[in-house]
Amino acid sequence: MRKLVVICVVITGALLISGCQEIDTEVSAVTVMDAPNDSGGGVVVAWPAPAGVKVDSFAIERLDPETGKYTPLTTVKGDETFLEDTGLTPNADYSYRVVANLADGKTTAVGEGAGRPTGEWFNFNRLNVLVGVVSFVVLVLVFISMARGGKELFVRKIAGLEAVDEAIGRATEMGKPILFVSGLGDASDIATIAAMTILAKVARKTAEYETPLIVPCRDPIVMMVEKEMVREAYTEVGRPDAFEEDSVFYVTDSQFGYVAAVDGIMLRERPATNFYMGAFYAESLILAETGAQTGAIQIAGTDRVTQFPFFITACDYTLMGEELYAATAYLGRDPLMLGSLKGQDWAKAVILVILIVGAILIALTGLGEVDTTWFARLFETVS
Amino acid sequence: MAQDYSHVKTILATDCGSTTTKAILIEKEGEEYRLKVRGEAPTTVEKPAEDVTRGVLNAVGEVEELSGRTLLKKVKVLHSGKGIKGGTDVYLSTSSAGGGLQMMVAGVVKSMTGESAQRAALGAGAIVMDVLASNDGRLGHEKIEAIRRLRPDMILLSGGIDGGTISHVVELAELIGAADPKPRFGSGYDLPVIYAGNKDARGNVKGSLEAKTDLYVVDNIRPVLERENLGPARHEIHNLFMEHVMAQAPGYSKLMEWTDEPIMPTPGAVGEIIQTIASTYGIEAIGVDIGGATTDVFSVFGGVFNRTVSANLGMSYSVSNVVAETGLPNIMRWVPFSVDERAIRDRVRNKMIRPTTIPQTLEDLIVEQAIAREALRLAFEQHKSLAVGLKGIQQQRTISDAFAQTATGGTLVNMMNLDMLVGSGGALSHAPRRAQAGLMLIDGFMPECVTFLAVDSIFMMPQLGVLSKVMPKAATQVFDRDCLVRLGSCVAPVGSGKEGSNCLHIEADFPGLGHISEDVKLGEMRLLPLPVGEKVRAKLDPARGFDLGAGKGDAREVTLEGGVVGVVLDCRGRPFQIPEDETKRVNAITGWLQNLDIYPKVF
Amino acid sequence: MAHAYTPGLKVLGKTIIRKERILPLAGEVLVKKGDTVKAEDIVARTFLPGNVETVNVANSLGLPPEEVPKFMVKQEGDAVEEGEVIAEMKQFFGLYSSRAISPVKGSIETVSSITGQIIVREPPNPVVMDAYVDGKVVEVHGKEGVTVETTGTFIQGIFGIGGETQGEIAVVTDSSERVLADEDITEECAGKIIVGGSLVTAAALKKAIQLGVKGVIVGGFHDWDLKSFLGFDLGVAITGHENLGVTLVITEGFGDMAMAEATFNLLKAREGLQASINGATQIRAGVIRPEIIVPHTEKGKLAAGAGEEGSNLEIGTRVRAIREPFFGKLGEVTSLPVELQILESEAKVRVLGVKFDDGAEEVIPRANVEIIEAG
Amino acid sequence: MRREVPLFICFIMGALMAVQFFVPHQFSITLYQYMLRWLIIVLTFAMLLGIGSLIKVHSYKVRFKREGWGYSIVALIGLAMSIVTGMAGILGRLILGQERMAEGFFGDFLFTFFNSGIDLGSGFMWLFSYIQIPMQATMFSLLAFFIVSASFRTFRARSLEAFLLLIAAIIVMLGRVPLEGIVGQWLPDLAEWILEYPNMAAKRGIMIGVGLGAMSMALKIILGIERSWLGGTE
Repeated sequence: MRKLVVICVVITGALLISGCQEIDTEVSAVTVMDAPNDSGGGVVVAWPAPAGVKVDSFAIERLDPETGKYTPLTTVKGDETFLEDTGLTPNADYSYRVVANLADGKTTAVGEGAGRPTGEWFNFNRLNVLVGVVSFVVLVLVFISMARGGKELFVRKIAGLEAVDEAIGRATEMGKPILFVSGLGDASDIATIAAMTILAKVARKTAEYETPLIVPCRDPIVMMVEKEMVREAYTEVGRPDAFEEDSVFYVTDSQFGYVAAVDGIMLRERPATNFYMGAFYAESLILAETGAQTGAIQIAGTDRVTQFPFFITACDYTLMGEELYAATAYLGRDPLMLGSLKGQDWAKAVILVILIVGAILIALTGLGEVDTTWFARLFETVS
Repeated sequence: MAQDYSHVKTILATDCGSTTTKAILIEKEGEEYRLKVRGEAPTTVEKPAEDVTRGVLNAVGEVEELSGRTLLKKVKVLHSGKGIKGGTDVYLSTSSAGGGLQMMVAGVVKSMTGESAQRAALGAGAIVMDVLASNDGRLGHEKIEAIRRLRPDMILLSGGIDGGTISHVVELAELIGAADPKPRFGSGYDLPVIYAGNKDARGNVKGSLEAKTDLYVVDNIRPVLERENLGPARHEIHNLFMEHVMAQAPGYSKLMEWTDEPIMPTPGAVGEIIQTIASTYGIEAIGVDIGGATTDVFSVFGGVFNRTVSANLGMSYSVSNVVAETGLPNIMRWVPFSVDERAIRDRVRNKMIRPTTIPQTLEDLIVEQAIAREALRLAFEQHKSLAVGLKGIQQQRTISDAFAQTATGGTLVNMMNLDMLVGSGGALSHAPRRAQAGLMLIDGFMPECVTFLAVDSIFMMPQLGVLSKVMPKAATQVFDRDCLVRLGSCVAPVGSGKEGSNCLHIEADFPGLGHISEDVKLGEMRLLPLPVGEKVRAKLDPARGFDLGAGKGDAREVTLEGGVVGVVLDCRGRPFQIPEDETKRVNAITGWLQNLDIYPKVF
Repeated sequence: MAHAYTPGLKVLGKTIIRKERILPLAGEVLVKKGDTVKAEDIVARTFLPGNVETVNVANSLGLPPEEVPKFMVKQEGDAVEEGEVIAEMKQFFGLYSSRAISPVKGSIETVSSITGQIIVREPPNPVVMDAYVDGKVVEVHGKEGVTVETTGTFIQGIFGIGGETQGEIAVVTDSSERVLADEDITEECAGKIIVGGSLVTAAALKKAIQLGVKGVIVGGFHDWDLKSFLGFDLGVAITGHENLGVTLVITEGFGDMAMAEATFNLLKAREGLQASINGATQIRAGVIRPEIIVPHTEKGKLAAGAGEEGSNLEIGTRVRAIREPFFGKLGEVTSLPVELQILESEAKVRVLGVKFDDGAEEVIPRANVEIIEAG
Repeated sequence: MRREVPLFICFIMGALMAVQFFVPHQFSITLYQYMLRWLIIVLTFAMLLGIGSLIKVHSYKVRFKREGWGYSIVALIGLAMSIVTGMAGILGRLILGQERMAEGFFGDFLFTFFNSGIDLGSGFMWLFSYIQIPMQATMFSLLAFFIVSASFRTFRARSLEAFLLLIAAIIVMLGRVPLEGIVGQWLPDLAEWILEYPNMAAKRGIMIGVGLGAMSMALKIILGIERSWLGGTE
């Protein structure tokens, strides 16, 4: 664990140092510098404002290596002193010429300059993100190692997860299947992955209860992963024979086609328990409301804020936002997982403090007392 | 039940326990029924006598001797009638001899129909040896192995709501069939199996079990998940208990002929009296019977009756198990002095292998009562986990639930609402001082707000229970006048706070004490003497953060009832926490013991 | 409360002992009434139905349960081998087939079209019943077993662990008060039942197992050692099924307590004889105490048979205190007051006066003594 | 071993993608695009498996006449038609070439139908435009009815919080209706304010939680703490 932290710190440091190398600048009226924090397709062309004259606009020209002539690139307003040119080939030389169009209609050359765009290995605009991520990771790892050390961590109860057993039990007693919808996201959506981890837990239970499980999928990759997970879950509880190959199946990737299929399953098979976990869009209410009308116990969980109201009104239990991600930790009661929850809580506390400080600073700025833009800049990300 | 009991003047009732048979004689005095005398004799189910009636005759013989009323004719209980001198108008009996009624129950989901089946069997007075369920984590052959090994007296099979799962129930039936179980007593008859599950599966269950067992089909105990229907199954259990289990036990066929009503399993009868009391007075009540091998807890909350039996928590045969389950430190925390752990372990074991011995020294008594506290606590924990609402119910959500979503199946036991706590069994009824019984009840159950404590003087609740089935009024009268030993009210504010801060202010006019207006600190216990039958209106003002039923910090006026102990003010806070520091702990306990005058000596 | 004392444990030098040897299930009795049997002789045997395994054919073939019977290769009652195909379904015109195989060798017990499961039952397990003691068959109980009778020494212990075993008695401590330590156990003890004094240590017990000692009989044992020895905290006193390699019988109780002189001397007198011991204990309804049976034909008065009612408490009766503070002490009853007395614990009970062997006279509750029945 | 390999791949890829975010260099961009191409290839194969699964499930239903097997026939026919029309278009182009054979209906319609692959006007697109799109629209429009029925059932205030929620909901709803003429501008303004401030604040709170949750989830997966995606927890 400690090693990992050290490695993180070292990497961060290395990146910082590598980023500090100054790019070759030419001593000339017009400087052409490599644009920082990019893939090597941009340069920054900068020029001094000519003294004593009023400039209407600057015309920037780039040397065409084939013809050996300057071709106009663009024109910028007279009060600007630099331009970022992008879309260049990395590590090639480029020359620029800047011509000032004066207010009186005359033009005057400002100067020429050359430079070479290179790709950087670290995006300094994302340094704050890195710092945030690294601190968060360290926080989580610390709590995980604490949990591993056997420290008891209190975690509040989530009714929706407490109810999972009960919901599966209900289906079992009623002789009805359980429907698990892992959302409409694809395998690269973190919410879908969270849903899959919940499915693994649910499948273990359905294997124990010997209750049929129906998992209609919208994404074939998700289907493949989920099928393996469910199979594994059945094997693990010693019931590989109870696993039904076709319980996890593909439906369609059409959003409403999928909804129609799932609604059809609900109306025909009358599952006693419906799980909706993962990413959902406009179809959430159609699914949940149909489920409610068939009398099923419904447990939903999504990180899509706009779908919360629909699930809350139509489902028995709803996991909101992060609760979805926390679910496996709760269901598994694995100390490592619980440790990560604690880490999240602390991160939230930190963010809360930052928000409060920010709010105070903004209020102070409003009073015109202090300049607080430095604080805002800490959290800015330039793209 | 068709008999008319309105002219009954004499009632004889016996309870055949596993070690002693107890007989009581109740007579009508004017308009009231009162206990006349009682007698007891060792139970004679086992070798060498092997006839339960010999013990009954001995016990009744003692009653006869003491009351001077002829109750026996040769070797038979004498019923009164024309031209007969003496005799009894009614003779009733309960029995738990031979280990009582031992059942196995099966349901589809352990926490749903499995739990309902368990409640049905427990409520009927059975000991549930095992709960089979589709999801109990055991594989088929392990379940079969369990059925074979345990050899229950009967099996209650349930599962599935009406119209629900068939395959799970049939699978269980197939497993029971494959186990081909044999009953515990006697051979040559098939094991009774009661089927109380999905009505659609009846045909299939019959197909699997009819040939191999003695199958009885009754209404589903869980027709829908939202409702339990335990009556028919319980009734059938009673019938079968009589017809099969009892009929096989030595001497019972004779005893069954003597009694006017069917013999009930002892715990079932105790359940009856608790229910009768709760409904007569409209109160929430808990009863506990701590025995040598088992501890039974009965509760009535919101009109719902629940019984649990902790088969391995008791004060003699099971005493080692209490220690094993709770751990020695948990027991020693109640003891105001330190004892060598190894010595204690050996001592407890010796109690187990020689269960009939009694504590001679005070230290011995204190340790034994500490074990009793833990036995009570553990039994109550088990009770709380089974006395729960139904699980698996669909919730009707409204926007109100956006803030808090509650789960179903919470415990029904709400200590805040508990009105009466009745204890019985050797450890409580025979405690040298009544205050000891009172404190054991308080420590074991941690009553909240205002709770009235009592003990059963001579363990006659079983007899009264079977009586309450036919003459509820007579049963309540005797219970009230002769059975209960009133200990007094216990006041316990709920909440926690800083050590040494104020917890409760009480203001009342106590006869003998005059007007009192006192503050009680957190962590303190006090006793206000108030004789039996006296009632006092008191203004109780809990400190901030403490609740006495009116809300946190809100004052309340209540009626406190006296008893042989008096009114106990328990300001140790709820949830109760014992100081971790050794000196503090000993000081705290010594304080409580002194204030309540529990033991003759101070440690 | 006329019987409020423990009816002591039997320590009988010579008595008639009858042991019922009953099969768990009716089977075959191999001896006749009147036969003389040795302890290890098999007197009866039977077959217990085998274990069952379930196979979910419906799921492994991807079939609805009601279709299962159609695809069964083996039918109810058929014998199957482990790994044998019991059901098969051809798919895609026979190109490819799904199969269900039997997990065990046995026979098909049921094929269910409701659950889609089939139950395979393993072959029956033979169970045999030996005579346990050297003696004579005096009764045959139909097909269920026999009663074996013998004459010999019969001693009941208070607690034991481990099941039935036989071996030669070897007394390894010189007095009933000495602790049986591991150095007392030598190679010579292998296969024997060794008798110690007041206590057996956990180390000694481990050594005994190592050397192949069949049984250990001592006065006491520490609960702490019991826990480490069993590997768990024994909750309810029902023992006899432990498979630890040795049978332990303790005669007095938990803790360091001298074996009753009479018991020790009796065992010493029987040294070298074959004994049958059983550690099974059940302290509940239907009490079972561990026992030591040493069949012998030595002359002596025949004591009342085992299992018959014992004597009563009288002045002069030898008793042992069985609870603190005098635990383990032996003495004679000197008085039996009728009226109840108050103890230090404030309990009001019937008591008796006792003069202990060390000369001390005490008054203790009647419930806290047991009669020593010797004969 | 069976578990270590996927865990290792997962760690490498996860870490790589995380680092990629901070590295603007051309190399990392190329790598990223390379990965995306892999994804497409995997997806294509997965799609085949998906279709296989679809066929298997529905043919099982038809074979054993399970409840609603008629729908399965429809599903299978639909699938077959999509494949046939899509393939026919591509094959048609290959066989018929780009030349139009005849004028009029047979010429125009059939030519386009069979010869334009899955482009506009092809048979495949015809199925898509005239069957799938309207059906999807139908499903979507059900939403309106479901909103009504859900609101009807759940808009009951049983506590103070619920009451406030209900009031807020009513204000926002009315604020969205063009009623300025009748009640004045304050209602839409109030609705806007509710959405902009309290609502946004709550939403952001949740979003922060979501973000952290997602991050720790990703971290756990990358580090192999969360393994249930592998199946099982051990």
